[in-house]
Amino acid sequence: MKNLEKLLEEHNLTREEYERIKSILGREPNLVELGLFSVMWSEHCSYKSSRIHLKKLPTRGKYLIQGPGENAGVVEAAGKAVVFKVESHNHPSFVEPYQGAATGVGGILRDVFTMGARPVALLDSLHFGPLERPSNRAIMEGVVSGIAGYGNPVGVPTVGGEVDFEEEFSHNPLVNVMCVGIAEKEKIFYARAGKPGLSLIYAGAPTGRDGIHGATMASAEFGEETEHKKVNVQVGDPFREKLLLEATLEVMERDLIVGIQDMGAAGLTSSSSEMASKSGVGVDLYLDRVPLREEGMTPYEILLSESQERMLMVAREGKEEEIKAVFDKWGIDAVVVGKTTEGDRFRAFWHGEMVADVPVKSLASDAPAYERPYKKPNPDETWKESWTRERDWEDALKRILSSPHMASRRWIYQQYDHMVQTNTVLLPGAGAAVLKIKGQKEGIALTIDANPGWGRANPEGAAVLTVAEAFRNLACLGAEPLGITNCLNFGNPEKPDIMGQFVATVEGMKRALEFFEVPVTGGNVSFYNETQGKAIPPTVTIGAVGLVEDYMVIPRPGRVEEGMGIFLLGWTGRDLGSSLYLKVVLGEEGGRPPEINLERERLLQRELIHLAREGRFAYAVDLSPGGLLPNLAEALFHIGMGAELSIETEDEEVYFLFGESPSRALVFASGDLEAEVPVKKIGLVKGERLTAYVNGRKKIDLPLEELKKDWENFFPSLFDR
Amino acid sequence: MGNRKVRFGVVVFPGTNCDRDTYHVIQDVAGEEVVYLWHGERDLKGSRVVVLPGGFSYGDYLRSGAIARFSPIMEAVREFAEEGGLVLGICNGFQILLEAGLLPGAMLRNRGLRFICRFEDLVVENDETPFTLLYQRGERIRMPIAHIDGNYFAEPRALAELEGRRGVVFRYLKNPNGSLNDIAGIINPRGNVMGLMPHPERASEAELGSTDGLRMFLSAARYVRES
Amino acid sequence: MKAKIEVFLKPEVLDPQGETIKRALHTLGYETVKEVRQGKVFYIDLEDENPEKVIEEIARKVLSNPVIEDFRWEIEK
Amino acid sequence: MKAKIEVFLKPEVLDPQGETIKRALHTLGYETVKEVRQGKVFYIDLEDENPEKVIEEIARKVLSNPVIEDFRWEIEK
Ligand SMILES: Nc1ncnc2c1ncn2[C@@H]1O[C@H](COP(=O)(O)OP(=O)(O)O)[C@@H](O)[C@H]1O
Ligand SMILES: [Mg+2]
Repeated sequence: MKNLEKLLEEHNLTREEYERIKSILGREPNLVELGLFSVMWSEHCSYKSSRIHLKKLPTRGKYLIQGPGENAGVVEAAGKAVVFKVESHNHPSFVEPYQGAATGVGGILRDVFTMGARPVALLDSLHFGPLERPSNRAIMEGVVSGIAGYGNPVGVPTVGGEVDFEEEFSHNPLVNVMCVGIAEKEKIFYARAGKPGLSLIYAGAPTGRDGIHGATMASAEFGEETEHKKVNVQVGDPFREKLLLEATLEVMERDLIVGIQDMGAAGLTSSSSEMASKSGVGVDLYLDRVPLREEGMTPYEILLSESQERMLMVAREGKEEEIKAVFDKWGIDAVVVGKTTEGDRFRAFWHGEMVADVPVKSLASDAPAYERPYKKPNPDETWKESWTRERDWEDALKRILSSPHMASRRWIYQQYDHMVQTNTVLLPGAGAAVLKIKGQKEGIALTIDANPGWGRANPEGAAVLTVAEAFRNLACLGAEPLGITNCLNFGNPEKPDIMGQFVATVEGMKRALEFFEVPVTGGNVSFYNETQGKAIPPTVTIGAVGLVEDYMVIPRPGRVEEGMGIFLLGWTGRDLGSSLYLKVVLGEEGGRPPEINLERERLLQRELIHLAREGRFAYAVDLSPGGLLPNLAEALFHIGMGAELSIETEDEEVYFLFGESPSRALVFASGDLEAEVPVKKIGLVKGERLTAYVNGRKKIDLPLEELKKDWENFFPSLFDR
Repeated sequence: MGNRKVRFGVVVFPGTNCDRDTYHVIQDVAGEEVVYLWHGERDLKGSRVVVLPGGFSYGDYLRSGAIARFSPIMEAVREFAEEGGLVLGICNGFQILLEAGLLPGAMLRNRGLRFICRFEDLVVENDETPFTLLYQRGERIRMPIAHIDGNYFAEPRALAELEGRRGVVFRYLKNPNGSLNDIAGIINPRGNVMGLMPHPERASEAELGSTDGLRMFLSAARYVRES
Repeated sequence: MKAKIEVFLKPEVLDPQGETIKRALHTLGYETVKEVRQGKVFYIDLEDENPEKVIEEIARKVLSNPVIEDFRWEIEK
Repeated sequence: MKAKIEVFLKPEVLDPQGETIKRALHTLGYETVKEVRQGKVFYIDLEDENPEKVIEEIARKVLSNPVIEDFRWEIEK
């Protein structure tokens, strides 16, 4: 072999890993085999740094049907299976924002429909660098139009998401996409190969040289030579995806296949070896039969290509022709490219000649697992007296509302078709999304949340807060959480500090989920979000699915009437650290994030769910981030009426107006409201102005329209001049 | 003809994505009969109203609706239209009717170049078509749009002809996309082929925010029943 | 042989894409740009005895919409 | 003066549009078509003392995406 050092470096394998490969094979690997191990043992595919920690997460729950380990997780709702998962496409979106985001959507859709579910919703969590810089604007514009350019044609509504901005994302933007699908409970499909002797059918786009080593690219830092890796950009074809989706659901409907897996990272290699490994069989692949897009492709390239819009299925005995006929009807190529075998070998042939021969399990399940050294971060405990000084609250309110962190996201979501499939009962704009399930009384509520600002200050606390926030968003709609999926975005895990952030985050998530008794059903880890040594803040993205008992009576802004009371539920503490107020008004980063008392949080959420289901309030909103005043103003924009507030507080005013204490919600209701948590009536819905008296003195008096204009225009004025 | 159900046909092209929504509304909300019509066939299966639903036929590659116009089913639709059959094109279906020459004009990219999905207010301009019998002229209705190529264009003479014969059926109250004369929907001279960019099937159930679109399906059904 | 077909909007048809690009170019300081119009170009490989006829037909019937577009084509070799 | 810039996908990059058009042409009976690739063309009017430089720059920096596209340009008169 030519210069081994160089070869290993190119394949992102360590010397020890190479030795391990040699001892598995009992010989030196050939180049093709080295390629196989390189992708399958990459961080992206093998979770080698994260595996031992992820195992700690709770994966049991009363609604759980399928936990982590399959293409997507599954919970039960309204007698149906809800299949969902979130995945990152961070690196590709930095290299080519439009295609990176588009193919991210394509990939997560396939993860859901491979399980036999029809995708019914997409959500996305996006993090970019500050928009003052044109390069960041270009990335954001590309990502948003890429999501639209893929999701819209496929006909899956993008019903929600979140977007925020921090300096560190300038070179490592985050694009986390979540997909939710619905299947019949008894018709879920898994990545299984059945038994020996079955045909492997390749369906979808022909294979090109796309994204060879995409998985390894996602497993390394960006450095000087990122430039040449750019050739790996993949172009998405949403039209083909739509056809692939319909054809795949049809072969499932007709019960023609045993198992199926999409060809995502590490393409043909991972899909075939993973299915075989789960069923304890071997696999033979005839690479010369794989449909190709480019001339002169080698076995190495065919095995590692990450071309989009491809599926690998294991046919039921004798059903090959019927399967092909279904795909043919939809205009999709389908060919037999291999078969399952007795034994445990993964073998690939090229015109009859064997080009790779390794144990299946060595690729799929025996990748090394590392217990990387870690050093847990010290939480930021900063707290300053100066923060609490009284200021011009009107000015603070205006600045927060028109800041990129809080301004209306309409410019984004109106580029997404969020109504196709006619299930979207609660449109984007006013909190979590609600979808109806046709033919049922029940619906599902969906939300995705992340807060890198908290993560930077205290990763463990951030994980707890983010889980609580996601569930609170659901509770405001009367929805009980059924399960979560998550995406963990970090820097280089080989650095003990970063690994420490990761461990802390997982522990926080575990603590919160165990407390709420809600399982993780799957997720994704994205490491190496680091450029020239500078890492992103640890960012945990939580995607949650909740059950709505009756979608006809959900709280919504349209139900609020003039004269209704505005009630604050919950506990207000002294939580200003890492808040929007600090960041936007005082220009200070960091500070001790809010403290959360999980018992109180649970009480609040129970009350919200109970009151919502009883129809006791018209609308409710969660207060973080931004705090009470900005979130109230935003709620009023959706309601279309003003309010008169009268607030009494013994503490410094800023805590009440802009503090970000969790375990609180604002509720709009008529009459009196009684609850098992502290309730304070703070005002009335009224007129066209927002006025607020604090301890008897008028502090805010603004026409709602004026506030709304700046909130609405922030993104259009940046992008649509 | 009593209360016999009217059969609608919903055409499915590769890339159509509102077929199931349209089918659902016709069957479960309007209570009529409905069948799918496959693009590769020529049989309209006895449909009395043919609907070309929204979506991205052939990915909207080349131009929106440009490739779908060559489908075998479109030959049947053309003949059906020539015999006076009712044809309704929604969004991508409208674009296909334009490309096929069954309606005049063409679609350009939206003025802002972006896809727009949101509710729009429309004015009903013509309540004498088979599709708008149940609306009132001048009535304001709300329906969602969801498109990137909805900027209607026709050359001046064609536009004058269209306006002259009251061929504009719906106009936007606030033009979202640059359409000439705020046009949102038009009908052919014979009055049996209509196309519109807004989605009536997304405005047919109260929980989705509007029921203003439902009357379009009900109106077509009534027209067929009474003719 | 290789053919190239260009499809472009008729002069009287407003071109929203070209307009936007022009404005962007002005913002970037390219103020000497007076007008931008965007079109499509198709590069076609074909093996045909009568390429002129085929290409003309494809351009006219399939690739362009006569209501808004014109086209031109050439055969490269 | 008038300039024309063509922007096209690099040969190794997938072109779903071209692919779909090719399939449609085959269905319509144009089976002698072996490949279709779609690109963009920009017609630019400008008055500049150094048009070559400006056009090259616009093509490279604004109109094409170097990650997946190449371009060529010409000045017509
Ligand atoms: N990237 C995005 N994609 C789609 N919808 C988004 C996106 N960002 C925000 N939204 C939607 O905009 C609304 C407001 O966003 P945001 O203020 O981040 O949410 P929240 O209501 O949780 O404070 C929500 O309905 C959200 O789903
Ligand atoms: Mg997968």
